[in-house]
Amino acid sequence: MNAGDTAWMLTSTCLVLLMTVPGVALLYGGMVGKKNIISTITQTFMITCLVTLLWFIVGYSLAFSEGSFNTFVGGFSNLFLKGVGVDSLSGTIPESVFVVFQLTFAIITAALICGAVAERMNFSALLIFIAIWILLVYAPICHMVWGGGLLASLGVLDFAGGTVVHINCGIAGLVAAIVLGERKQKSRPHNLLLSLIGTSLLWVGWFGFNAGSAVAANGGAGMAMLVTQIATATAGLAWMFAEWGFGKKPSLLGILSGAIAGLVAITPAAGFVGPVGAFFIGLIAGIVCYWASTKLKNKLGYDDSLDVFGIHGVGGTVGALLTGIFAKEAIGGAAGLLEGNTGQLWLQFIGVAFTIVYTGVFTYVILKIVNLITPLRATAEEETQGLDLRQHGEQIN
Amino acid sequence: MNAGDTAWMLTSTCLVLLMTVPGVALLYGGMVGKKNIISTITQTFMITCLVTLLWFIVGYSLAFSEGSFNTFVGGFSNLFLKGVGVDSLSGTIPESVFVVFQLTFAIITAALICGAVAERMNFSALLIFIAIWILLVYAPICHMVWGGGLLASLGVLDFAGGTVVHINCGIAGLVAAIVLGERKQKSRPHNLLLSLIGTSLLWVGWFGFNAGSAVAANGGAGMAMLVTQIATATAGLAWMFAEWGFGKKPSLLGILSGAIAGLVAITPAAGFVGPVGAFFIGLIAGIVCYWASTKLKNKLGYDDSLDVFGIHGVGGTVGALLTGIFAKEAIGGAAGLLEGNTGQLWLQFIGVAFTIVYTGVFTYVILKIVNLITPLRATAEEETQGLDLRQHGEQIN
Amino acid sequence: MNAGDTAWMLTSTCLVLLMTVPGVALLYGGMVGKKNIISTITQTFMITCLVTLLWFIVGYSLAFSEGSFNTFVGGFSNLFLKGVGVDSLSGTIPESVFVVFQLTFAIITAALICGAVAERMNFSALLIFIAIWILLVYAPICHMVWGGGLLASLGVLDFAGGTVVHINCGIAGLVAAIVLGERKQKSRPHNLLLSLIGTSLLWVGWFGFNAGSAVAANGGAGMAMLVTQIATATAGLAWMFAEWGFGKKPSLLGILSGAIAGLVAITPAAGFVGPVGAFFIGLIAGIVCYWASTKLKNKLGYDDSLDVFGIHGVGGTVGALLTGIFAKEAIGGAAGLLEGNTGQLWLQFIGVAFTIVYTGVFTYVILKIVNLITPLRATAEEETQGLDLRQHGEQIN
Amino acid sequence: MKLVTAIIKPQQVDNVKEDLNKLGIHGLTATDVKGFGRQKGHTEFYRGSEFEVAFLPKTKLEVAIPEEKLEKVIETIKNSAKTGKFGDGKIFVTELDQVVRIRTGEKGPEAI
Amino acid sequence: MKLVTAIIKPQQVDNVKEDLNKLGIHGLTATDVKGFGRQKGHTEFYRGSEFEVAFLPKTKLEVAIPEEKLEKVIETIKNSAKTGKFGDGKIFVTELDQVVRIRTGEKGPEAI
Amino acid sequence: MKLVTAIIKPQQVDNVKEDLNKLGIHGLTATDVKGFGRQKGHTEFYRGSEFEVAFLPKTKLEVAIPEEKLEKVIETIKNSAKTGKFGDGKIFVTELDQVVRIRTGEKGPEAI
Ligand SMILES: Nc1ncnc2c1ncn2[C@@H]1O[C@H](COP(=O)(O)OP(=O)(O)O)[C@@H](O)[C@H]1O
Ligand SMILES: Nc1ncnc2c1ncn2[C@@H]1O[C@H](COP(=O)(O)OP(=O)(O)O)[C@@H](O)[C@H]1O
Ligand SMILES: Nc1ncnc2c1ncn2[C@@H]1O[C@H](COP(=O)(O)OP(=O)(O)O)[C@@H](O)[C@H]1O
Repeated sequence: MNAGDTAWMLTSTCLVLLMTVPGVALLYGGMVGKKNIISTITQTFMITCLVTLLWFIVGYSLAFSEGSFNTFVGGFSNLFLKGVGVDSLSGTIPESVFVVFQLTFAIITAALICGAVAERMNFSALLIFIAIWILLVYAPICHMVWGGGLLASLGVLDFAGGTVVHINCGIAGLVAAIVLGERKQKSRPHNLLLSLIGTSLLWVGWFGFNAGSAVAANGGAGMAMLVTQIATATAGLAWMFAEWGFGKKPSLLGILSGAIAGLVAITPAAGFVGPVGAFFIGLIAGIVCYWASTKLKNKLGYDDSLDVFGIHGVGGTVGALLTGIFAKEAIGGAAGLLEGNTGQLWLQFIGVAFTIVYTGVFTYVILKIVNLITPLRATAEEETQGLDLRQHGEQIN
Repeated sequence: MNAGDTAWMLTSTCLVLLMTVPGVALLYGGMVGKKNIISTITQTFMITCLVTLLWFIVGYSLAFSEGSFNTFVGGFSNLFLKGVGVDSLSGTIPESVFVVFQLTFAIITAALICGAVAERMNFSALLIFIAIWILLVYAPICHMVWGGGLLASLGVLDFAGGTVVHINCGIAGLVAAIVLGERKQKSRPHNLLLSLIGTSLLWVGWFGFNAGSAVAANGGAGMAMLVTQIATATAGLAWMFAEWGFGKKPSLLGILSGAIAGLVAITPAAGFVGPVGAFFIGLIAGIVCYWASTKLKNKLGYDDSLDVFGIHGVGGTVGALLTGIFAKEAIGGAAGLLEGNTGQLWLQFIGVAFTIVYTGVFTYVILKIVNLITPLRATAEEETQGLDLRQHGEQIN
Repeated sequence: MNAGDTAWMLTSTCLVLLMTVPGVALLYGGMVGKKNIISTITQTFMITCLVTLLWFIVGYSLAFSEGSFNTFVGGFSNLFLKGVGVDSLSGTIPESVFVVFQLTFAIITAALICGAVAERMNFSALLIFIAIWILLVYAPICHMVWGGGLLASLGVLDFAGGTVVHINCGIAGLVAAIVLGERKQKSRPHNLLLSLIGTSLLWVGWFGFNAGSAVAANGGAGMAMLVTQIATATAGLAWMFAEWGFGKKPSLLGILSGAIAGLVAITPAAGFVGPVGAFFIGLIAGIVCYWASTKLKNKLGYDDSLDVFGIHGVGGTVGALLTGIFAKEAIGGAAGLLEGNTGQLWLQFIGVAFTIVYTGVFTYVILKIVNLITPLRATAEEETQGLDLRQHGEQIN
Repeated sequence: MKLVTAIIKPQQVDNVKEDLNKLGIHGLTATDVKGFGRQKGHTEFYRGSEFEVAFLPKTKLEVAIPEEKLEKVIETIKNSAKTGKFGDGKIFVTELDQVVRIRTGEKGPEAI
Repeated sequence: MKLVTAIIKPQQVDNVKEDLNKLGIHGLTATDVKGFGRQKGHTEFYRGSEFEVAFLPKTKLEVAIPEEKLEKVIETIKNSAKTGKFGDGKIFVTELDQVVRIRTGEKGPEAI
Repeated sequence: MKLVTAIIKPQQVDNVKEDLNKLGIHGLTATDVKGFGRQKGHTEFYRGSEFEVAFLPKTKLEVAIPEEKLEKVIETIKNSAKTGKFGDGKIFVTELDQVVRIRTGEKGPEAI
């Protein structure tokens, strides 16, 4: 065990948890209408608790233990975290830390989905949906990428969760938004200041996410931090200038959205590219996600309330593919297209496609099943009066 | 000196400070009425400053130096932090870090008390009360549990402050609430979104609190983090389902309160129990604190504005006792009832009882003395118009 | 490379970034009128992105590489961070971490300036101004103090940025406030609760700033944390009691302002003084900054909207000079006046004076040039209707 | 001239505004108010405490109109504000002695 | 019919509402307003700046009533809103030409 | 007695208040309202969505005055609220049957 690495991983875990509560809660809470704030943040908090409990019971085991169907999913040997003791190690750090660190990734993935169905999903349906989704979608994908399953063995690169976290939640969100249908009325973001706090915490927390994914306090972690910073800033400015250039005012929501797009896109690449690669990834992600969230969405007409697909789905895809282009051997041991390795881009494409199909199909089926148990959507009246009062009995005064 | 341990303890100190400012300030600020927000958060911030100053002058010395009445309290050899130099060590970390780390515990304990007297206590009386209380109650209890005094030598287990912090502030709050009497009017929580931020920061900060109490970046810290996460999530869900089950809606304040109850209850146990023990501690704490804060309080009729007793007092007691039940030798070196050691539960009971009596009596006496100097309670008119405007000359617009 | 040091520096970087987003954004956002909140926080966020991009392109190189005019500024050998690889070290930590750590200092310095021109500066002018200012003012001063340039070689002490960050932004703010002229109407702080969150994050983040400036997880870092805590708390109380003593009520904004003044003043001293020195630095800074921000400002009549000069400029100067008085050889290897070394105070004075003149002159010239490109000030109508709506097309509802 | 004051459900405001526009009414003033009436409020629970919320959010619309449009305006508001459930609100009509447009100083019906 | 408008201290609202209920008045509309009058405001200090706050928070209650209840309603409000200190507020009475209940279309006194 | 209701731009409130004070009017009530009229609103964009903001922030001032001051008050408000741009607002005058000062029970003009 290395105390320095452990110190950093304990810290990273705190940072990633901070991304969800209060990070995502505030980002989302600031963008909904006033009568749905409590609902939005309660969903995030409930998911944080729920996913923790499931991870303890069986999720960690499904994602990271060895099982009989190891290509797709882990086994049951760590049920109730059996076997995780004070002295168990995972590399140079205690396994207990690894368990919680990984848990925080599962939490944020689930929490992000809520953005797509905000202001209209029924609380109990969400609870059941997330519980099933974590076990049938998140845990297997996580296993396939990081737990020694299919995609890992193919050589797909995903440093910190471009596929596992972002494409995963982006597609799940898109499917859920389509299944639930449009909101009766879209509301102006009630208080973007909350979204500023949320985005800031995401940014800072993402250092735990990306640099933490080095699972060590070393140069790899440092470089991951550096490229994260560059991509984020570039994407923020790219979105802002895109907006400005297209005749709109440079908005707060714009620059925040751009920064998040940058964070998302650099995620799979963080351990593989250098500063210049990061700059281009940020630039491209900022512009593409701007286009996806403002033009594409309107063209296709789905109501992804808070652009989970437009930012996480699209940004994650952009990042995963660009990893195959900008990866530098000297940094992460894998070469990309620019260093002459065409194969990696193809592998990245396979990783993306697989995740999209797997998640898309499973999410759809799970939603349909949940709908048999309890309606997915809040009643029209609840939606009109606001979910805060009707589903949680509380209001922001 | 170990750099890895030091890194983690520097970080933990940041985390625990974050729990109070802005954590507790926001948790409390969101639950009071609009006209008392400034007052509530100013109290927290003032206490942070005041306790720091006192700790520097004499508090640290009383808690951690050797004194002639070592069973109960430390001595004066570290007045003004004399002797704390760049090279002084405390275990594997610099003593300077230990001083601030411990200080943040004193701060939060004092800050939590304010919740019980919110919306009605006179600012100058609070200032004087806290100053005396820190020296006459906190420092001795801290010394007795962690500074080598009475309770430590008996073998009472308190990993991160179930007695020192939570029972201590819970009882002090209860006594203060009773001495001050009921508010003229109870107000609806003004903005629970603030409480969400506060609770989230408490949760994340608590990793510094509990895992930091290992005073090292090792497997013990990792396990403390893991069990904290499990107990918190479980308690949050337990409160939510209890509320839901009793015919109310699943509320944000409910799940937040449950999570805090879980954090409190796992505190004394964090270094001694495993994941399964943590699950049960969370489950029991969530339900018992729900009952204490919604039923018991109404039955007994005291006005503990923000449930300092119902959550910290009760949760701390539950946790301290359950530590005696679920402690596992393999984890913290001490066995509990389930491993056949009946004695520990009895010791835990003694620790709880001693703290309740000591704190209760001293708090009462101190309050009575302060009342001779300046009225404990704001005037009726101040209370009606709001303490913000009347005691601080400021308003939230 | 030392993993423990690296862990702490990764963490410190997170902490310092947190100081700006959301720290400074919230501190400032809470103090402006409602119609300028979005504008204020967008400025902070934009600056965070912009300075990052510039730092990557040329800023880091200008500040820290060797150049032909090394006395004043670095060279171009690290353009686009060329040469910063996974294995490059800076002392005991990866250079990548050092790059981002230092970047966060540049970011906060630029972000702080906005407070002086809040509620009236034109967004595009600010963008251009900051871009030039970072390269012509920040990078050189940073180089002269920390990059081996002039002031460093003279022996001026500045542990964590008294001159580089605080005097620098304070003077730039003052000059900008004067050049831009008074606001048409001053507004009551809209929501001090935001300022509380901001100040709290500054406080916690400042541990990364000051203790991180030890660039190691050791006793030096620990002592820096300890003295930071003491000075901050003392200054907070000093301001509060000063205000109270002068017949006003003890206000939230007062105690917050005092705490920030203390943080600022201890910054240059953090690695050189002990607890008792910190106490006096806090005490003096709290009182002097109170006087500067409430009396001096009114006497001189400039409209420094959020007291960047009164707190950062004055506090930084007080701290830089007092470092020359309270420095203790046993702590940082340099003796101050109280240990009989009169020369240090003189050196500190030179450092202060040089920075004031350099920054003052350059800031003035840059502003005049920017004004030729685009008006520095928003139009009267924009100011009346609020910059939120007019410059960013958004509102807080 | 008459002042028509309608207290309606907030979600009906856009409806009413558009229908009035069609009538050629191009000015009105809206205020967030809280109403108490037959439509029942609700109870909120925060930990052990119960809070009865008797007042419900409503919007008050004020429209100054020339006498001759009165019947049409009342009819329009009634139709476009109606949901058929308790709490749809009321319309009050009062006499206006005088109306002045501040910008131009015009008085009477042309000031509306 | 009459419209009784009372500008009162916010803390008296529940009082007034209950007493009106006892009179058989089951509908009213409340608005947060800011009042300026004999009751003096205060000065707030934020660092070096002084801000005079002249307007104080008040609540405006509007109650439409049939003519015959007028005296009783005025009496009731006067008593239950009174604290005896400056700033207790005013009651204004105006004539209502017409009242319409939107839900049912009822007009006149039965619409109240 | 008359009730003068002026809907004006928020930034003109202090102006009007001071000028009315000079006229010897020492009481008034202000409400934040949203106005719709000739002055055009604006469109806000949040990512791909457009939101038309038709209602603009205005302040409603209500002043009860004795009949004889009516002309002066109207004149004063007109002058001090005017900026000359669209959206300056309106003044409405209605008859007040009765005014009561709650604190003292005074009625009629002396209650104002
Ligand atoms: N007598 C009244 N005076 C003033 N406002 C009233 C009166 N009665 C009702 N209102 C307003 O009208 C709203 C709707 O009235 P309510 O009795 O709930 O439903 P409905 O009009 O459908 O019978 C109330 O919320 C209140 O704002
Ligand atoms: N002439 C007036 N027109 C409209 N509202 C008034 C007038 N005078 C007073 N008010 C309202 O009544 C409130 C109380 O009036 P004030 O003069 O402070 O006390 P009091 O009514 O006890 O003499 C004021 O805050 C204001 O809202
Ligand atoms: N017919 C009306 N009834 C009620 N309020 C009106 C009416 N017409 C205008 N207003 C109010 O007056 C404000 C200013 O009116 P507007 O037509 O924009 O400008 P102007 O008065 O300068 O022509 C509006 O925002 C609205 O609040």
